[in-house]
Amino acid sequence: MFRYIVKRLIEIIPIIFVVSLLIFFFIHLVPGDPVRLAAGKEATLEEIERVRQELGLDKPLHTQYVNYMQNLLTGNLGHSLKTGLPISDMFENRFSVTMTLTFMSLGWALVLGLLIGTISAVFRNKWPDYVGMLTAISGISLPGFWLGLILIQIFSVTLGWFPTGGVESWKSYVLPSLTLGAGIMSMLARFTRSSLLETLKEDFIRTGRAKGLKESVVVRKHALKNSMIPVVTIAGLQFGFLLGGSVVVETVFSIPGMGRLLIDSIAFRDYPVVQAVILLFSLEFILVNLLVDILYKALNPKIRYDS
Amino acid sequence: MVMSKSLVVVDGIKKTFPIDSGLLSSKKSVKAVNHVSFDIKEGETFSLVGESGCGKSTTGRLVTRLLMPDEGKIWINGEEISKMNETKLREVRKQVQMVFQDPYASLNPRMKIRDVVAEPLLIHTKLSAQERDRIVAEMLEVVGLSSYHAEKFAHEFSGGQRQRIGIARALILKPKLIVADEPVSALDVSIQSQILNLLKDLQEEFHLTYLFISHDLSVVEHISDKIGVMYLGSLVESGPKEMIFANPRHPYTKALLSSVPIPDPRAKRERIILQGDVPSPVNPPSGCLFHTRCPFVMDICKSTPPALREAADRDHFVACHL
Amino acid sequence: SSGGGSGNGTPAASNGGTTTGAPQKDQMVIAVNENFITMDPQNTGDALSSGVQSAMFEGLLIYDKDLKLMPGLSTEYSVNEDATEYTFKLRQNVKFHDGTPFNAEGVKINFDRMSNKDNNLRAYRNYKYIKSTEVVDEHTVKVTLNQPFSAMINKFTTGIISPAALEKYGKDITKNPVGTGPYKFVEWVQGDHLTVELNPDHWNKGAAKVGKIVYKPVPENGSRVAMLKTGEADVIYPLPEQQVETLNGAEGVKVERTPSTITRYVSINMLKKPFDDPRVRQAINHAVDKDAFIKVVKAGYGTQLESVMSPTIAHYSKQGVYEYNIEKAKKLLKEAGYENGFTTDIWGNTNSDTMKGMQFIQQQLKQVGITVEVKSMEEATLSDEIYGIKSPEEAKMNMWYVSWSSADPDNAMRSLFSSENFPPAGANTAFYKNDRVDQSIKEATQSSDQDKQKQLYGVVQENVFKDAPWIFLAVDEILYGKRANVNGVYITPSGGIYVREAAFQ
Amino acid sequence: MEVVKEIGHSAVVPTEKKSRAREFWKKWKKQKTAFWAGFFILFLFVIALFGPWIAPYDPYEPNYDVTLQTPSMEYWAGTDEYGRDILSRIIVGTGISLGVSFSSVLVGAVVGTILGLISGYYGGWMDRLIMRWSDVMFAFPDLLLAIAIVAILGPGLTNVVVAVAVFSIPSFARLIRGNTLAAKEAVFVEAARSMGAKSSRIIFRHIFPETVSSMIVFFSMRIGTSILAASSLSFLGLGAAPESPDWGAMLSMGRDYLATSPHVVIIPGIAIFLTVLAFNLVGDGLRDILDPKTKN
Amino acid sequence: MSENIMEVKHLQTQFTRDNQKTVVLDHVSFHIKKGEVLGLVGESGCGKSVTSLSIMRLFKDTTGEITNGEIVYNGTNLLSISESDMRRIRGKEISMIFQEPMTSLNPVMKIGEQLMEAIRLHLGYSDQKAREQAVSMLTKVGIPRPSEIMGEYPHQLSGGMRQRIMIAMAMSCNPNLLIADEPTTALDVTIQAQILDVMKQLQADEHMSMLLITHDLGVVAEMCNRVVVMYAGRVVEEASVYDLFDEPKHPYTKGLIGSVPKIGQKRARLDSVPGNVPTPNNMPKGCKFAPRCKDVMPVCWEKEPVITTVGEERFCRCWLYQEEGRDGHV
Ligand SMILES: Nc1ncnc2c1ncn2[C@@H]1O[C@H](COP(=O)(O)OP(=O)(O)OP(=O)(O)O)[C@@H](O)[C@H]1O
Ligand SMILES: Nc1ncnc2c1ncn2[C@@H]1O[C@H](COP(=O)(O)OP(=O)(O)OP(=O)(O)O)[C@@H](O)[C@H]1O
Ligand SMILES: [Mg+2]
Ligand SMILES: [Mg+2]
Repeated sequence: MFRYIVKRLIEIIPIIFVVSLLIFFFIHLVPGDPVRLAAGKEATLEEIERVRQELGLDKPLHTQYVNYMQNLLTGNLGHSLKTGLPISDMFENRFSVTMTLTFMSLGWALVLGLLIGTISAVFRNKWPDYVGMLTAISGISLPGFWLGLILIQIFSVTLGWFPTGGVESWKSYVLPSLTLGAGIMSMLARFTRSSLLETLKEDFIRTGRAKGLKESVVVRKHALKNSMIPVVTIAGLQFGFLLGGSVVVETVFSIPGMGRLLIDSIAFRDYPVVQAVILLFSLEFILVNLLVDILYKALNPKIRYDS
Repeated sequence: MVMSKSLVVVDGIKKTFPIDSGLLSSKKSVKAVNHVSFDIKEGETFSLVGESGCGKSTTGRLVTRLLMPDEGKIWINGEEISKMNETKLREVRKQVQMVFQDPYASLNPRMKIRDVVAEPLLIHTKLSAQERDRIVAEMLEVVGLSSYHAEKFAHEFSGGQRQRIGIARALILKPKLIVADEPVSALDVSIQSQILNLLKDLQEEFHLTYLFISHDLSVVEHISDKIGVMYLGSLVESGPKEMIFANPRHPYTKALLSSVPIPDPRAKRERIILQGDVPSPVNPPSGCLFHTRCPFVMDICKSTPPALREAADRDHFVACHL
Repeated sequence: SSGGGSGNGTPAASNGGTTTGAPQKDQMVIAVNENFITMDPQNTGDALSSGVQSAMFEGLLIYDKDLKLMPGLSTEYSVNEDATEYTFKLRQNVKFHDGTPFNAEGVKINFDRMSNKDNNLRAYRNYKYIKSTEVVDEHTVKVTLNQPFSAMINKFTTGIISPAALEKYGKDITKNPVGTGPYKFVEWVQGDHLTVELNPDHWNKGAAKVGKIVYKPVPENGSRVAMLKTGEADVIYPLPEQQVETLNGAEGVKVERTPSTITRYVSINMLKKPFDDPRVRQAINHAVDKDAFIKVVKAGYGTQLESVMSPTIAHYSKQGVYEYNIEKAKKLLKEAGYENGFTTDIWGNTNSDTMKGMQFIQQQLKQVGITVEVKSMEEATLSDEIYGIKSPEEAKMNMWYVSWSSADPDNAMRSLFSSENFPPAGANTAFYKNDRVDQSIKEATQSSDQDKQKQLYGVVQENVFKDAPWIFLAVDEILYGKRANVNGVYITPSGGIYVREAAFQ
Repeated sequence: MEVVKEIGHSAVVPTEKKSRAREFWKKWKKQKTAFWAGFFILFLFVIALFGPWIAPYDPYEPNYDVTLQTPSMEYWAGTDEYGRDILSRIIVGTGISLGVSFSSVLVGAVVGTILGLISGYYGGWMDRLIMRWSDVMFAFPDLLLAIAIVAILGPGLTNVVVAVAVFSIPSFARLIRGNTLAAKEAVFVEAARSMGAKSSRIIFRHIFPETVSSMIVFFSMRIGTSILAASSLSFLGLGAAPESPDWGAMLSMGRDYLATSPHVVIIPGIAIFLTVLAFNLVGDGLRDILDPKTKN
Repeated sequence: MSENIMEVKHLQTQFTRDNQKTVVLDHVSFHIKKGEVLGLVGESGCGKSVTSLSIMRLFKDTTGEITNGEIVYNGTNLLSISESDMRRIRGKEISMIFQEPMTSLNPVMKIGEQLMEAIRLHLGYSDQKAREQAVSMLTKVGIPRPSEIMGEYPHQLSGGMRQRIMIAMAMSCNPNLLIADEPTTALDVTIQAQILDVMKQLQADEHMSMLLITHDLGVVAEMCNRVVVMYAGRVVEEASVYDLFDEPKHPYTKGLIGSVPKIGQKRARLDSVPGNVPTPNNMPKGCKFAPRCKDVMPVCWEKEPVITTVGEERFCRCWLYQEEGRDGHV
């Protein structure tokens, strides 16, 4: 397994290299001129040219790429075109905020998703199942801003339990993580349900019952862990998405996270920031995938660490 | 039976599967098949017997080149196939068809039986749809089904019928060799006998050659001409059926024979109950592979692997120090 | 060098005396809709950043809450006749937040910074006219321009930065603002909030009373409103028109409205057929119901645009409206040879307000047989399409739904209607060219005589309005909400956040 | 023939020859919820086709006198900010929303499935390439991709289908790859190989059908996502014209009215919800039917 | 009748498929004496497993339900007690070994935990004591290194080991009755021999009653005292093991015995029962075996025979042994 992990980690290096190349040329192909945006509507042509030179955007693309890579290899992510601030400064706070939000969302999505999924499976085709699945499907089809604003209306404005946004304390994270987790919760609930239904058909469940175990024990101790294996894959994938931050939730709850940073930077064609963010996301994605594979194997003693 | 030339010649084939097990452990491998040789004459039935995991199926899959041997050579109808490329192999596969242990699993559950049986025709011939249907109908008759079964799906059949379908599919290209990997193990006794009879009849009718894989000695006795007994990837005894049954030489063969439950409550006999389980093929024992369970184990067995040598009778080979 | 408790007055200490009643609130939260970009007032392009900066920085002159110029770091000034020499008497006994005394030398350092093109500052655009800045004495500076520029006086509102801090931080001044304003910088957490605290040594001590102000970007309209309701925010700006209704009658909340400097219009490409015909442009103007526009798109908040700029701007001259008259519009189209209308398109950004406005135009023009395709484009792409052209003839744009905000008449007119400002060189996106207008603008720039300016700018407004390079739509209203106990905080017509008198009741 | 005689036929097997479609229909009718959900989707398709004739009002015609009316006898679903009838807009918008989301998910599913099949079946460098590519795609912001697509392909409904499909491809590829890895091990796949079948035949005839049921489930889940995605693209100038009554766009444009005239948002929300629900139920039903084990 | 530990009377069990009820067991009656091994044989799908599941009432998550009959265990009708009472009997008084050793163990739970679970539940032992009991059970069923195996997962074990674990699990609370549903079908001959040996040993030691379900007549011959033959959901013959092999009565039993290939018995062709077991939806009207029967008579197609006494403790359901209208239970 150790070898497996090392192998996967080594694999990341060329991937990141290719990714950086891809991103670099891709975003320069996208229309929009950061210089124009930086200089403003009233800028004269001369002014624009000066800014272009200052930002180094007048050089040929491959030269820019070489410079960029040189900086990257020395651990320098560069400066934002828009604010002039070092990108690492801009990440600092946002990254931890996004992390916190991610873990909270995933946490409750897991808890509720598993709960709903389990109840649905156990009471298959009875009303708790219908209620559970309706909830799940609502979670998929409700747009995030809507859910977010409704939660704010209920829990902040009317009840005054939680702040409307910000990142001051754990309380600030409650509503956003609920909103962000809703979709994942739904996915997990649906997958848990179908996976559990499969598991409940397995022979060893009957063995458990034949031992005289209570149904609740059979479900909890025998069925659930087995059903988790496919659920983990889904959770992992979603985890990757969460780490990318969610623009909608960050917007609604005024959270300074990675998602908004990315969107704002794209809008401004803030190339260095966009590159850095995507690179970070790719890395996260790859690491999460690795983590999932490891977790997957940990959950399932049958899996061997080959291939 | 007219003895003729060898259709299949297997010479010293080996197959190792790599596995990487456990935390931080080094690479390991399973010697699934270890230096196995035999030959099958045209029109003959050669059976491989042995416990689960001893490498029977792997041998079968090597002969059909579903797997590529690590070492050794295989000739089919005079052609060396062990290193052949896929395109040429497809030609050979016209001659070699397989029947699988689990008839349900080997039939695509989403295809109609007509399409299942016709698939080899689709792959290897350019017949028209009507032609194909006609041949399929004929073949289904041959195996004791009727053409109206063609419209159904595998799950609508009983186990015995499914196995007939598998056999029909294997026969449809009129192959020379059929590799039957435990074709009756999953079936009930009464159905099993139907299939065994069918296989025998078909062999006569189409002059087929069988490589028959089974762990049930009573079945093997019924159908084979020659038998090979495998243990942990190696052939430990082989020879004509009569000799093996009348005069088993290897202690493992003896144990195998005595383990078969006899459907007669009055039959009293000395059972050789082997101790322990089959050793893991990942860590095979040193010396004779069987020494860990052998009731007649000697010191030499623990250190030196016995070679396969001709026993007293002609054509009867055994690998044992005894 | 003055004594007096230097900078150790914590917010808690400042309300030490009052022990009775409810705890005195000493922190004010102002929620705005976007992130601030920079805290370098000399390199700022967006209204919001400068709105926040106005708490910390002051120029030689400052705008009051109604956009009138008033003395800031200078107490008086004089201009020569042809607007090439400006002399300022500086305020005395002023210190920057870092303790550096404010004097003429400091002003010169700031002006030199801005007028040096190598520094690449936004302010260079205005300060490039400066030929030299002279320190006349400790408290007097004289600025000489290289050409007459009457609007220059408005540009002296740019914030003055502590020369010591400039020395110390260099480019990083954007993160470490040090000015002379009533509030001084505390912290800026990227993307989350920016905090300032009361400057106890301010020259106008006592006007502002709130100990701390926190500026927070809250991009979602609904969330800003919710924050005001829950009291998490004391002031929110902007207040979306559609949400005003939910606040009317809400307890402890006040809605404030002010006319803004923002004009809303559709810029028409006059170089392209059929818009090269003034009758077509006038017809379009007649075909659009501006009252309905304000009602539908602006939820009733706003006034009709009766000139080329907002009435809050100096030298405004009211021109009236193109009356909503379908028949007249049709007649004009017929005269121009477009009896059966034509097909064209309208561009705009992806804001939902813009989308709404564009659809409204589409609906209105349909009545006179003009088929308009609405094309919304992501801002940067749009900017590329409009300004990224090589020559005016290349422009693909037909109509552009847009708005413009300016603080002075020069900016409101020269940028938009002077023919030297055709894209890609400037923002005259209608490609409007009228020699009289060009001439009047030029003359107005070169005279410091207010009456003359008024007359010249009046000519410009009259001509442009008649030539109709735009569909004249509306002047926005500034809407903001505050808690009832908030005093002395205003949003200026140009969107600045005026906190110089901030206090809680 | 002797063999045949001995075995004989069991005289009890029914002789009716079923056509696939009839068989399917028979099973489909038994899936009660899925049946009705399917009926609903059919209904939606009918509306999509005949919407303009059914709608009580012209969905594009503004009436500034009746803006933002709550549902009433006259306007069953109320009116929007231009005084357009929301019900008529929902009806006419069905075609756009359903058409775009359905076809884009379909394209995504087809391409993703092919990639997933190749990746899972061949393994090795091909697998790695495709999977790492999908990692990058996952990490790549949709917005940037969308802007690029607008720039490269220009606006238009077809291109919005392409764009949304592009977002769906990696997920499908992942999913199908997983299924392929499992299906590849099936004995009938080995059987096909032993018969001499080419890879293409094995992939499409044997492995692909095994992946269909989970594809269907995922498909039904993506429908909602893509309705919303398509509308956000129309904001970027891709896809449906802003005035067209696309459900997702109605929902997003109504955002500002959530507090004052919630019906502007709720009604398209309900339309999307019901559609997603119906697709999910149909997906579940189809999966049950396509699973050969639940036959009988 | 107190020497009978269990009496199954007129058991009827049905499944619902596509809203259609299918009777899978029809009037199944037999008894198990204390300390005996009763064999239950028949072709695949004839209802052997359903019989065992009916006894244990393990139809949760299936459409199966018992619609008629009694299952009297030590004087109590198991069909009339509550689910929680039934739970106390399951695993403690009546245990079960399932057909599939490969899938009947929880793949993600350690062997030890799976064993101790029931011991703790039914015997109320502490962890420590439960562990000791589990280890001693493993030793009894001949598992080498029992305490190490406790910490392993099922996939690490061979099929034979797993089936021994299943046996150990079933025996761990000293049940009075063990139901073994084809315990060796999935295993190799040599391993099968080992397992049968272990079971025989344990059965004799604990004086336990056993219901052994199999389709392997060899196993029956070796293990059982008495045999019940089932066909298509019905009991068709019941006899002591000697009688059954010496002189099978029912044509189906005869065919079954004849179709087994026997070592040393040279036959060109095997006898075989032609045709297939009818599916529950296509049951012939009269005798269910009629379509496959060599000795079929016109009456067989018309009316189903009842089960009648054909000797001492021998029953058979066939028109060959009864005249129409003669008594017997259905
Ligand atoms: N693809 C594979 N990868 C790794 N190991 C394998 C593979 N196929 C077979 N083996 C191993 O090779 C050995 C021989 O397997 P094989 O299937 O040939 O046995 P068998 O005699 O056919 O057994 P059975 O009676 O259970 O079918 C076993 O230990 C098995 O685990
Ligand atoms: N869960 C179920 N749902 C529907 N039908 C079932 C179910 N379980 C068993 N049956 C049906 O009941 C009948 C008897 O099945 P049973 O499993 O008892 O056979 P068996 O004699 O044990 O066969 P085998 O030897 O294959 O184990 C069969 O027709 C089977 O299809
Ligand atoms: Mg095998
Ligand atoms: Mg069974």
